[in-house]
Amino acid sequence: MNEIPGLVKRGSEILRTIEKIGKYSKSELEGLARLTGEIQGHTILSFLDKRHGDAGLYFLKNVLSKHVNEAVKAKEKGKKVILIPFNFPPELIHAFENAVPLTTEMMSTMGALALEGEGEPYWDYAMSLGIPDYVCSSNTTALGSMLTAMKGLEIAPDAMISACPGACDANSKIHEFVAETLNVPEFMLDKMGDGVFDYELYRKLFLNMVREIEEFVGEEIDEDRIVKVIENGNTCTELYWELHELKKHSPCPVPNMFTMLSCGTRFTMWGRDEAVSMFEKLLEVAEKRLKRGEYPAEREIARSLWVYTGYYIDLYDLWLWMEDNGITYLTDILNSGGFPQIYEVFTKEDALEAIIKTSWDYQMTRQMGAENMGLRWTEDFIYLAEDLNANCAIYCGHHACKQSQAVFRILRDGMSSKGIPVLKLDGDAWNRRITSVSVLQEMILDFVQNVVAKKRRRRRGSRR
Amino acid sequence: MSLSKIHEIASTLENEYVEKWRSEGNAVVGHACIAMPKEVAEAVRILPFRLRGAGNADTSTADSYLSRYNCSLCRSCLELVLNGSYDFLDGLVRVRGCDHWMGTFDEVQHAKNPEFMHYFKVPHLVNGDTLEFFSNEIKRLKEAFENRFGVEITEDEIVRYAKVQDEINEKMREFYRLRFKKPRFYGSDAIAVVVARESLPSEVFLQLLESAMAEKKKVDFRAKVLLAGSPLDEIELIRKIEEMGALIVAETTCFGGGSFWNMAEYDGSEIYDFLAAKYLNNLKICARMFGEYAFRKNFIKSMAVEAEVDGVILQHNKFCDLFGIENAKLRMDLEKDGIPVLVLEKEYASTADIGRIKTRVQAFLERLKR
Amino acid sequence: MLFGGTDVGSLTAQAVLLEDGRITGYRNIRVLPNPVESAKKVMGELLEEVGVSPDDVVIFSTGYGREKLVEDGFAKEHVSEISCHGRGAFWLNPAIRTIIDIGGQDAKVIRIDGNGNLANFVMNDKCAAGTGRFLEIQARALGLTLDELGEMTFKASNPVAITARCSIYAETEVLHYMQRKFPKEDIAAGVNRSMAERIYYLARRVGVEREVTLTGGVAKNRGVKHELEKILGVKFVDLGVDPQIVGALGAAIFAMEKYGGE
Amino acid sequence: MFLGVDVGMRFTKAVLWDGKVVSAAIEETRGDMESVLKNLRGKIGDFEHCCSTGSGAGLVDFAEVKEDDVVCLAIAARDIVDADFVLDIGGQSITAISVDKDGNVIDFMRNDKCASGSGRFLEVMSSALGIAVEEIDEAASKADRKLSTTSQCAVFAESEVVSYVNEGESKENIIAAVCDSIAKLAVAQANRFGIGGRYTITGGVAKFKSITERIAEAIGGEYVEFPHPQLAASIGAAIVAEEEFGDV
Repeated sequence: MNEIPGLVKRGSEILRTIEKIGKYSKSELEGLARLTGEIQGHTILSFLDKRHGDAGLYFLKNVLSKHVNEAVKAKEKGKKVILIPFNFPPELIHAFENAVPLTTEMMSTMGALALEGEGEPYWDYAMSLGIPDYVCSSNTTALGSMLTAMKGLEIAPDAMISACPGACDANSKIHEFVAETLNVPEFMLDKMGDGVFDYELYRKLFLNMVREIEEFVGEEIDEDRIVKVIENGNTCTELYWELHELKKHSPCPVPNMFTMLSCGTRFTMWGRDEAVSMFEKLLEVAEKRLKRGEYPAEREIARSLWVYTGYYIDLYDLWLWMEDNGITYLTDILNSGGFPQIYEVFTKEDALEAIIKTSWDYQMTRQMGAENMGLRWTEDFIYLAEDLNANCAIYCGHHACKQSQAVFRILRDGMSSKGIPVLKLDGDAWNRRITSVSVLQEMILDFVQNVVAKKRRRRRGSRR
Repeated sequence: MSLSKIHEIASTLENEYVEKWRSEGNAVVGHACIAMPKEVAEAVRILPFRLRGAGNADTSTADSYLSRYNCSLCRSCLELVLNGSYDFLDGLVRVRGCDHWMGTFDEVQHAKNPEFMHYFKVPHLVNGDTLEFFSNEIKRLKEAFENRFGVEITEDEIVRYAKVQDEINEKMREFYRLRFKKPRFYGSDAIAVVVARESLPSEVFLQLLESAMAEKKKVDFRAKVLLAGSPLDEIELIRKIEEMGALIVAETTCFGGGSFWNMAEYDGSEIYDFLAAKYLNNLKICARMFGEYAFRKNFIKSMAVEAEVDGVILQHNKFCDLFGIENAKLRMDLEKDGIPVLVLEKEYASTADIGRIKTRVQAFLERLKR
Repeated sequence: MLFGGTDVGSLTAQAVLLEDGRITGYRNIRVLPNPVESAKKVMGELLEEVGVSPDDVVIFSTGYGREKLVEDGFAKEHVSEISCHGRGAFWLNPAIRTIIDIGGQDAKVIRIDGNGNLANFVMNDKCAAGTGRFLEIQARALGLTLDELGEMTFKASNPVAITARCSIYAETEVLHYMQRKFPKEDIAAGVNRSMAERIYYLARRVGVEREVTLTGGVAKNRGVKHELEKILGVKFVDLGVDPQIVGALGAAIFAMEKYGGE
Repeated sequence: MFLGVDVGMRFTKAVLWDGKVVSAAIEETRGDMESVLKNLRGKIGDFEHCCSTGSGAGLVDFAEVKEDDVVCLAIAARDIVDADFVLDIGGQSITAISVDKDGNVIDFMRNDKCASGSGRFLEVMSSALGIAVEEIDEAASKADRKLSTTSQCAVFAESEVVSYVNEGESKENIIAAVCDSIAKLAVAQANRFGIGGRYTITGGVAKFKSITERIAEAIGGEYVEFPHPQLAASIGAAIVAEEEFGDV
């Protein structure tokens, strides 16, 4: 069988092509999208859809492509590539002159979205190594791709950060597997609970880790640089909350896909100028839509809160399709589970303290790393539901995600007690083999029409 | 006969000694991990009782709380908690084991809201900071017991019981060595012994262990095998595997040799710091400790050499992320080192599944040319 | 002295007889609900055919019910089907180092050393995606026989993607394609390819060393065989016998090796 | 006369309705749908208006309306047996539905993705045991020992069945264990959703008393039997057609 290069290598090529896109006309673009295959073309067209203004294209060019290609080019420039998980603030790495972050979940999501065969070849490769078929598909896909570095088919990381001990066993374990197999150093954190002692431990481990990374990269973090990174983060935070405010309008002027663009930026470029411009774009497009009262459907029927992750196997047939059917995707745990804050900082020490607090309360670390995940998860989403006027919630993630599946009952009972119905989708955000998109659409429509919109038949009641 | 008594204890939940213990006004607390420092509880006559599935495969009530994607051992235990089988417990210590257990305890709280459930935090890393944290966690556990049961726990008493644990650990190692060169016990006996230890007051257990060790048997086998992987208290399963000739002469699992083999002896130092180091270092045998893969691989290899085994069985319950991934890596590395490996994925207490397991074990024995 | 082997799978059962180091007869039947009865029936029919009394044969059993047959006294000893497939294939061709055996519920990849001894093996765990039952369910949904299903690979122009791993969900996918009027050949070819891919990933766990052969019922499906050769980059060695009898043959060889010297 | 057609994963069901079931027919959903539907129409007689439901509702080209299967089940449950809850055990999944007093859906929940709680699973297992589908109840009632089945996978559960056969277990005990395992899944689903009150069980699997009785024992509330449970969704669809086009 042909050996397929890793996700980063393949993604970087496609993204470099997309960087040239501005020069093409709309019909040429559509032609190009069609050339890349049904699903891939759909994905590219979803990003370029006019409801997103130029935000989608901006994300591909200035956020995703930069993120991926900086990692690819790092080697030539003698910089270190540091692999980070989804629950670690990339701004710490951006504070280094000579290190670049690469986010694992970004890779599997990108793979699921836009590459031929999606993430499946990498998942299959992991299976052939003996990884069980029930481990988180996002992690398994990223692992399979990373390990192709053994054959020179992928950009090998120089070091890895694991922020998941205490939040996710599967993620931590896969990172350990990769670090052991590729023989690269791994820096680790540990979150025990929500108390002051737990924070104290986390903080100490974090500061140790920073020292270790400084030593590894051979560079002490520069004060001006890290302060700038936090200030950029603060600007992003302000814009993020402004966007959040806009979501309170009905119909929602913020397109469904902005949730992904927002958290995609958070996980990769936060702290950089590119992230600031990205959020400015999102806000600009959303404000314009508000002013014009734009919404793809006649009526906004459902305002849905995705309590875990979204679906990444087909943006067009899910997120855009939802909007066309009057179903708003308000936010999900990856986008809003971290509740970003503003930190006024003047020194390197202040800046590090700010990053530690951010990391401690990061999306999913906050919930999955809580003393009681069921309760914290439920509380956070009841708050968001009330804040954003959600009228329903939808759950999806990896089909065998032990944490969320284990405590889904608690969330459902809690949300129902507040009058918010919850739909549980049995699919897998990163693997279409589990449930096809058409089945998911059917489930969502059944739920929205009958339970949320309370479609009622005109009963004649003659026989009862 | 002490060994048959031990088997009886291992196959029931509330045994006669626990009943007696309770009738004397002493408390029993449940927990689910070998990171629980027994001496802290025992110092004030609180019996730490380790939760186990006891071969219960029916999880219909638990499944309406947890999901089918959660580990079947946890689902079995939750079922027993919900159906009242564990009502003899005076409380629970929610030891941070793996994520499946965390979810299980969340659901226990949601469904049953026990009067006493203390969250005992166990780090996933071993270093100066985590040891200091864990030492304080042990103090907080002590305080939780004091507040709940209205007792005072002195350091002297903890030290006294730490020495009792040392004695038991030493005896256990002695007992395990009787299985190595010329095996005089079955693996099913050894698992029963470990399970009994987790279900009895120390004094009672020590007596039973000593007399059981005198009951050496003639043991038949085709090959000697080491068992590693996720927690396994299924004595019936071990018995079926051994009936085929694959004698389990050592385990690195936590219902098994892993629970005590690397436990340090009390050295006279500050007791809480000592306990933190003792329990956290021993816990490196579990795949939930990160950055310690080399320790586990070496533990399996050195145990395999000492016990002179022919091969290693790496097993895990379906949906166990930690050992599922660990076993994939171990299989590659051990085979590279010339140690034959069989990976077994199974459901907890699935006697119905025995045919599938038997085929694999028989072929493994044939591979070992035994 | 005659030596016999029985092998009971989930769908079919086989018996083989050896005399003077060569195969004197074999038989293949559809199983009865009880595996012990299946073994007795298939061996009984074979013995009747060659006109030999059971008392003159040393029988080894493998597959389902292998232990029960020994307890009953029908078989002298039992050996796992993994070793039997390895030994059977090696006896037929000593160049063989890897055997891929796909039965009704099991798919196994068996590695043997230069002496024909079992060196390593891997079996599918708790998922029937790469097994004969998977094919059988899909063939039924397509209204094809197993043989016809295999041939479709060579008639298809554009095989569909069967993505579900679960046999029952894959059946739904097949039905969906049929309802949407996709050509039957393309759906069937997709089924065969999906099957080959499952086996490929299983095989990689232990590695594939030449020469390689394919045994078990699925070896008769030319489509799967073709796809598997393509994906593994090998040409399967033809053992010159019905690929379903290799397990029973191995059992008979073990009997001969152990009791042939008497 | 109104026709309700329910195109399920395993079977296509049709009911001719005129305030009550006039005639009904069931065909396997297999091969080309045109002939399946043609056969059904041949068996069932003439109709004026038709509503289709089920996963393949769109394939019924002569249906004037389509309706979701949860809606049809809710209507049937309310109109036929006046139930507040439905537990539907179909060919591939288990669905719990709560129903308001007018027969509208209040909420519903489908089970974890696994075919082992389904009708298809029961078919595979009974055929492995050599028990005809019609004989399942009778066989299960003769069981004298409780066995467990644990496998998640319908095809692998079959190897458990073979193991039991091998150990000399009776077919009756084994099929009873299979029924038990389906009942347990359904009960877990019901409890998760909080089914109580007056409830009914529909879908192909509800034909088997050995399963419904086990479910009824395990969940609270009042169980009311649905006549011809496999037809429930198609009856609901027929009622929808009547309400849409009838001149009541």
